[in-house]
Amino acid sequence: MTRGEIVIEEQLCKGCGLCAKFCARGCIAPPKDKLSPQGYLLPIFANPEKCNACGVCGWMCPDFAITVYKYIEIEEAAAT
Amino acid sequence: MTRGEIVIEEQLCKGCGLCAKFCARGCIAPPKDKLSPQGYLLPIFANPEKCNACGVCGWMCPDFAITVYKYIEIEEAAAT
Amino acid sequence: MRAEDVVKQVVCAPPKLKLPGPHHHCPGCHYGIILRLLCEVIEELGIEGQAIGITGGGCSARWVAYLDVDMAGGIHGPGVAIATAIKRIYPETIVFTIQGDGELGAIGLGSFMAALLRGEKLTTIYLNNACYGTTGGQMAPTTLLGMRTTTTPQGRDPRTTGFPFHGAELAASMRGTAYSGRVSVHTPANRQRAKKALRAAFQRQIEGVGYTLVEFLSPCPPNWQLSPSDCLTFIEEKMIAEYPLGEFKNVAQIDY
Amino acid sequence: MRAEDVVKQVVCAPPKLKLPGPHHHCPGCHYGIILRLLCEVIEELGIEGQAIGITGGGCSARWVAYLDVDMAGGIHGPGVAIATAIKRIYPETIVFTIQGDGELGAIGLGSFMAALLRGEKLTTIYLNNACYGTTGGQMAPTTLLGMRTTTTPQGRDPRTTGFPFHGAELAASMRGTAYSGRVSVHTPANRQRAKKALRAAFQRQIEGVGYTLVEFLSPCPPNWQLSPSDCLTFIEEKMIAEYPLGEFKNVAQIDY
Amino acid sequence: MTGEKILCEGNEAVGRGAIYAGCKYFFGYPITPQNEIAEFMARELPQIGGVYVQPEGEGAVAYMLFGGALTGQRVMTATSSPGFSLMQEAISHLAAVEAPAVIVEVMRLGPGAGTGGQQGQTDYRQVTKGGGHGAYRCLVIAPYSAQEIFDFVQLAFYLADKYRIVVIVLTDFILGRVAELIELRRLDFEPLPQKDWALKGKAQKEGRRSCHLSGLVWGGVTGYFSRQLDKYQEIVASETRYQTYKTEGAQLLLVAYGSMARVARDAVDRAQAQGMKVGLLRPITLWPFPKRAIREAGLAAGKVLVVEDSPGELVEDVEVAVGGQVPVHLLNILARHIPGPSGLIYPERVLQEVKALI
Amino acid sequence: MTGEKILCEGNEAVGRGAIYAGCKYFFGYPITPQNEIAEFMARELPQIGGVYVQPEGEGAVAYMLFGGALTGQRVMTATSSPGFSLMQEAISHLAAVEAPAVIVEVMRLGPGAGTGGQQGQTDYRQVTKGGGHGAYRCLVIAPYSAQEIFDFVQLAFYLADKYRIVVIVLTDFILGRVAELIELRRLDFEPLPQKDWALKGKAQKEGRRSCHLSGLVWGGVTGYFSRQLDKYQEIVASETRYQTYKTEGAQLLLVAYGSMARVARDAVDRAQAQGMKVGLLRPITLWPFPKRAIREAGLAAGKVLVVEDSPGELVEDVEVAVGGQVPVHLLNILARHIPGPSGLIYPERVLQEVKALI
Amino acid sequence: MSQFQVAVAGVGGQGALLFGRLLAEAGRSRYEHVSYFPHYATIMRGGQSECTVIISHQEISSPITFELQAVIIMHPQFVEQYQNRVQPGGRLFLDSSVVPHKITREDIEVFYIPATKSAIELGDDRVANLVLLGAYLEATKAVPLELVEKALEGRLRGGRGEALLPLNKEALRQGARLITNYGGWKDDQRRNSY
Amino acid sequence: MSQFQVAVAGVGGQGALLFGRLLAEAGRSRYEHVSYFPHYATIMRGGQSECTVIISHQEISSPITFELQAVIIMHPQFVEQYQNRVQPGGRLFLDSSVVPHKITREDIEVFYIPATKSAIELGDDRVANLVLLGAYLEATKAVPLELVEKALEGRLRGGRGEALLPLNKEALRQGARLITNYGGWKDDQRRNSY
Ligand SMILES: Cc1ncc(C[n+]2csc(CCOP(=O)(O)OP(=O)(O)O)c2C)c(N)n1
Ligand SMILES: Cc1ncc(C[n+]2csc(CCOP(=O)(O)OP(=O)(O)O)c2C)c(N)n1
Ligand code: SF4
Ligand code: SF4
Ligand code: SF4
Ligand code: SF4
Ligand code: SF4
Ligand code: SF4
Ligand SMILES: [Mg+2]
Ligand SMILES: [Mg+2]
Repeated sequence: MTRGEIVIEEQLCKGCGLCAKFCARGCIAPPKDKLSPQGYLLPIFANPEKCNACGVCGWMCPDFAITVYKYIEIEEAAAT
Repeated sequence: MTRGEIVIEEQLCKGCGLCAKFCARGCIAPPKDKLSPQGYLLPIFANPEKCNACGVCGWMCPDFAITVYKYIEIEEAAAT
Repeated sequence: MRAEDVVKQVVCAPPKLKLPGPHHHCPGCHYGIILRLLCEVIEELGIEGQAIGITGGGCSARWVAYLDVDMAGGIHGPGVAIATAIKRIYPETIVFTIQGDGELGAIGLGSFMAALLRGEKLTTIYLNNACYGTTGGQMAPTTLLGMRTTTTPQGRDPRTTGFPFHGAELAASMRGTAYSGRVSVHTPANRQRAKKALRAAFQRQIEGVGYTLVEFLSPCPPNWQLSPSDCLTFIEEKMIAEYPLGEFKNVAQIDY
Repeated sequence: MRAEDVVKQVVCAPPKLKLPGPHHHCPGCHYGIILRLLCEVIEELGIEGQAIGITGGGCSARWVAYLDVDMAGGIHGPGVAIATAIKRIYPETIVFTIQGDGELGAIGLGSFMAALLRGEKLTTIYLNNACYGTTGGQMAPTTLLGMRTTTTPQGRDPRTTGFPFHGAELAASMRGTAYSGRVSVHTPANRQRAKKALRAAFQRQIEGVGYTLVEFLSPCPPNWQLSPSDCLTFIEEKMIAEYPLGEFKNVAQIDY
Repeated sequence: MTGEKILCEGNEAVGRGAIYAGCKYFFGYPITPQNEIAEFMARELPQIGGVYVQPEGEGAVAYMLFGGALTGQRVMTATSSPGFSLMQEAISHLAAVEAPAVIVEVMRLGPGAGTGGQQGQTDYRQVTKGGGHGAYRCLVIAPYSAQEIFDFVQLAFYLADKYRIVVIVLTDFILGRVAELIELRRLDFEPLPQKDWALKGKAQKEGRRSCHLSGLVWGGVTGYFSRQLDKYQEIVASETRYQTYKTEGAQLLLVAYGSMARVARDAVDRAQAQGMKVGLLRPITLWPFPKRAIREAGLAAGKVLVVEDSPGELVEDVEVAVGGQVPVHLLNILARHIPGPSGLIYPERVLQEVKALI
Repeated sequence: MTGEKILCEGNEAVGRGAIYAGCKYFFGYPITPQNEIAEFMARELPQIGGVYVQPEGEGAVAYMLFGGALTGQRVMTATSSPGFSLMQEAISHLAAVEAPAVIVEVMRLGPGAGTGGQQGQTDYRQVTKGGGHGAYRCLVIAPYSAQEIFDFVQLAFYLADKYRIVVIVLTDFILGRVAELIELRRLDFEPLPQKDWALKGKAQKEGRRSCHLSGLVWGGVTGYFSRQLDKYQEIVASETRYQTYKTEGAQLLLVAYGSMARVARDAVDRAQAQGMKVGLLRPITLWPFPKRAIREAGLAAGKVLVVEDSPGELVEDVEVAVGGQVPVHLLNILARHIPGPSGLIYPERVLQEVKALI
Repeated sequence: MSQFQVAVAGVGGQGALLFGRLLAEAGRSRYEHVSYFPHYATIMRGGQSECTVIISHQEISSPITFELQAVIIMHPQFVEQYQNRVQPGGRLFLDSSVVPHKITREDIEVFYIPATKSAIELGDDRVANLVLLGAYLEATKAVPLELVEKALEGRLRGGRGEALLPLNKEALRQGARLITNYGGWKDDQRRNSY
Repeated sequence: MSQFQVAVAGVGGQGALLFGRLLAEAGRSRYEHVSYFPHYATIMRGGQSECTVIISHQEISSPITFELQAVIIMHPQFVEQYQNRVQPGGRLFLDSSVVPHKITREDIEVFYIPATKSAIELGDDRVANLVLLGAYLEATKAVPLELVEKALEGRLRGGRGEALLPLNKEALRQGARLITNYGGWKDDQRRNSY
């Protein structure tokens, strides 16, 4: 079940691949052939369904390119 | 018995008194009222008879002002 | 779970103190991760209004444009001297320097040692990438023995260039130092430890104890001529072997 | 014993390598005693033809005119850098620096540390008189805590000026160092130990082992405002308490 | 406002002037012949809540000045020739971020260690033309008495803040040591704008951030340089200072600054007493240089004699000023009467030259 | 002697020239845009029994140069603007003991960190006039092609030894980076006297001792300075170098040095192609400055245009040279075409100015 | 022609400088005078990186010049400033995989080369510069492509890059082919690119 | 007189500078203008130490001048150079305990003052400078001796030197007495001296 989502800001990403390397759940495919507007190869959020929104990829991205969202059911959200 | 002798080069002595301080046999009187050509007060080789030519005053003189001589009887000298 | 029942909560986003826009670091350089830690720690400690940062001449020079606090820099070497003046004039501010290993271990070594001797109440973020990154990867005092650089084309030989410089241990050995530790951000777990260390260092400055320093190991992919991923292995296997991680000093009071 | 039966044998006279004429040191300054040791050791080791000495800017600057070997100097701070170049160009020479504590512990601190890191094969004669002698006794990095100087009129306070600099211990802590010790010449016995230390240091340079340093405690009567004799007590009681005498390192080989 | 008169040596007058100008932060390192300045500050500043820091050398001193200047507080250092050379990189950085600061340079003689702290005026070119890299300018003021030192240090702080520039107060061994009676008085200047660029933490500035990069990366190259050129032009127009002494009808114009202007003035007195028509023009600012005034006075006199305790540096600027229109003679360091620690140029020697020329 | 031709960038030509001159000892520290020099030396010197040492900063580099120079061996360093500023004290000490050494300054732009290693000619005043304390002089040579860099580095070593002086070879970002074909050739110079003053241990000198105190304490103040003045006079008389290009009949004289002389030369070509009578005088030595040649050529042309990549420093010397006799115009750094890392002055812009003036 | 001038502009890592250096090295066997001016700041990683190459039978007065016969643009940030540097009648080459722009100047010849795309297809995006160089050579005939291959060999032989030689040569040839079969600017090409 | 100028020359430690400073301080209550120029090098311990004092009713153009009304020589090394600095008709004072010379100039007045000897007799050789100052004041009447005593008090009061005040004052008065009873150069005086 999809628990979260990441958004990669393509303008910022430099294709280092660290996000892919550090996602323990294998959600992110390393940069391969998609080019960013800056000319870098982009990683791809390939397996969103595995993401548990742990935040690691975002914290480890050296370029502040990733925002991680956690999906919270409305009742849950209201409770917190 | 006089065993040695020191000569203080008055041009070099600055009257610090270290020679007097470090002569364990009290041969040297600290600088008091004799002026050197440079205007320093000079120590005095006051008790030559006590000197055993140990060399300490010379080694400790910061101004290279002291030469220490040891008296050696001629036979002795010939032997060495 | 239907889409409309779900709220998206932001778990991780650019920190508040990071000014918008890209930075100029190379792909896979950890300086960006360290910059992030710095933003987070300043924010969490609530010292944004008191913080003043001084950068050096290395690749972190331009952090003046990335971090939303008072900043100055771009000078190779004398960061701690500049910082000292500021802290002495405004003792209530929190003053930190960001300095490379070429800087802290070479041209700024005298200033660094002198500040350590004086026990200045500063925080130094010391970036050890085993080379002069900015200028193209020349040998730094931290270059590992045997490592090839543009000025040690045969590999660094201790007989002619001496031994690696251990900044954190040196700082820890000084009486006026309140905190000194070496960290790395090359894995998520290390990143968390690094953040703790950075926070502890700033905390000691806030308490007014003494000099504080955190040494960060960091890769330099273009100059190491390794991919970002191979850099992680290099840090793990080679850098840490020479530069062990850990907290070398953390005291609540200097014995005057 | 009649006069004519007696020969006068010279037990102690100015050493051969001391150039004739007076020197400019103050009455009771031990620099003259140390200069004498240096002459004696160079002579005894038979290295007069290979020796090259570099003086700093302090009161020992003019030893260039007192010591009968190749010499240069008069520059405040970079003695080890100058010496390094000479030794690297002529590895077969024996190169030594003579540097004050204001010099080695302050303006020359960076060069000193860097030479230690590189393990340059030099001998440093480091003169610690706890002040800037030449310029009138200002606080040096070595000034004792509480000591009054012209720039610490209330006595040195570690909270604003930090802690005394321990050169010999620092040198001993570095991998490239072959010899490091601290001595004093304030008594005849200490003088003999000092000479031994100095000889050992030069010996290690001759063997090509690594950096060698001998720190000499020395008084500065006019700036300490004590008589030559009171200076001896001050060294014995105060200086040695902060700066213990001893041999801190002496190795036949550096582990490369 | 008239104040107490005290017998005060030039170096002490530096410290007193600085404190009168509101400077509470001084960074110093021992070097003869300015030690008395640092020692005075080390003694006085802690008593008024100020700070004296003595770092590991003059390079570090200058960087402390850099950091201090950026806090917006009035900061100063003093040094002498070799120490001043070590500050050149930092001064260039100060120029790059346009930080205001005052440096007192008490010249000593010659290159290298020179005479180890004796009289000389051999830093003229370094101070007025060059020093560090980057084609920047420092404003240079050359007082010639203890009173002027006291006053001009205050002026220096004002000008530094007004133009966001480094101001150098240039004295020498003689001026630093000579004790004279000075009146302790606070000079009044025009009000200055707030230093809204100062580093003090955002909390002190309603959350506004200050940022200074010593570089032209973002500000733009031409923007930076045209701003500097404008500033320099304004300084040349508004801040060029000099003094004339008995130049009315002079047939020989002496040009000298600082201590040598005192010596030259004495020679003028003696010459006039002997009926010779001789005057003195004394540049007070060395940059901006009173080029036009010298040209006019030089042409009027028809003959110029430069007196400087140097092989000849000021003389180059004087030659440029008169543009080859009248002969420029030089009485330089070779005119020293040598016995004494390193010799001095005395009024008698200047008078002798005057007689030879008139 | 003609040698192999290689494609060689200016920075590499420095290293090659030095090795051809017999320099085996180099002290270096990284700084853009001269890194290639240090890297070349670090690679090459160990192979010829030489030594590359990289100490803790440029100050230390310069002191190593000082120590190295005193050994009597040929020694060199290279740096760029901020690093050069850090060397000023040491250069002054070199001057004090009259030690010969070669320093290559690859200028970068502006004060402080400037543009972090980009094009600029903003160290003219520092290099030619000031720098360190003590009124000393350095000989300054400004090549304008890779071949000249290679040749002039050899010349620099010769002149340094001949006059016991520091020789600065001044290039910049453009000249350091531009690769051109150079002929590898060893230049022949007059034989030089033995360096009997060198430090190498008494055993190497039949027991003779050498002694160098950076100070005027014993040598005597006037003795030192009159010796320097004589030396400088001889250098001015014998070593002033410049080149003229198409100045015959020119109605406008361009004056520029180094990289800007290349740009100006291109503009001259274009202008001549369009029938305009424009020539170029290029100072090769910046000190001694070809004052008379510029005066003569300038007066002949009636109009001068200085092209320099600086707010305006060379222009001051040119103004002095022509002494107000003809108008001196300036095309300065504000004429840069700005897009690009920090902008450049292109031949087209110079041509435009030429057209406006002619 | 007696002289070729070309400027190449990219960001750090794209290989603009290698393009120029190879051209200069190849040029020296056919021309008496060569100048190569790489303009980049080591201090600015990922920053602008450009070079100017002149190969000529006459002496080269200035190694820099504003207007050139040919300009190569490898990154969108340079389009604005570099398109003006082409002489009327000159040529402009763009890496259309990363540069989306359509040039409106009518007085020059523009080549939209999908260099990065070709490079990725060849197996490594980093040879886009060689694709462009191949194209430039084919279009201008400044020097024979073989001379550039020789220069490449000189650089790579014996080093760790030796294995890359075939790929590099293929990139050059692919560039030349793109000119041979050149069909002008295609809208879809651009949209593919990122 | 409207102006007094005096130079004092000794070696470090002899107190030449204190002589000058005290005179300048005392002078300021009687004269509108005072200048005191100590010339010594901290770098040269035991080196030359001289000062020039001018006290004047007119503005002082130069604080240094070659010829002076009075010169005090405290050490033999200065005899050569300093005797020439006395104006014709001026006065030269020597510490004859350490300076053995007999001055041959006829156009000046010379005082041979056994200052160091007197000082040793008073109990401390270091007050020789004050003996000379007392002599100078008595001979020239530049300022009353009492003003110098006041200046001395100002310096020593409260410090560790306070106990030395009586000795210092006695030295001044002894100097003055030596002038009052001055009998000219005596050969035996010199031979006693060292
Ligand atoms: C005085 C001076 N010397 C040299 C330089 C050139 N320079 C700029 S940054 C730098 C060092 C970079 O190394 P480091 O401090 O390790 O930082 P990094 O780039 O590796 O982060 C150097 C040598 C300079 N700017 N100023
Ligand atoms: C660059 C520079 N700064 C300052 C000085 C002034 N100076 C000369 S020697 C010296 C220091 C003396 O102290 P130290 O090294 O301890 O030697 P000491 O005189 O005590 O033997 C100083 C500060 C100088 N000559 N050069
Ligand atoms: S870690 Fe960041 S910069 Fe690196 S590939 Fe992932 S998103 Fe891009
Ligand atoms: S948030 Fe965690 S699980 Fe999701 S992609 Fe990032 S690292 Fe993987
Ligand atoms: S030689 Fe020895 S015993 Fe004789 S005086 Fe000297 S210290 Fe005393
Ligand atoms: S130790 Fe030497 S200088 Fe000191 S008093 Fe004795 S002889 Fe004189
Ligand atoms: S050069 Fe090295 S340190 Fe600098 S940004 Fe690139 S990877 Fe980071
Ligand atoms: S000042 Fe001090 S160190 Fe210098 S000579 Fe005098 S006593 Fe010795
Ligand atoms: Mg680094
Ligand atoms: Mg000392």
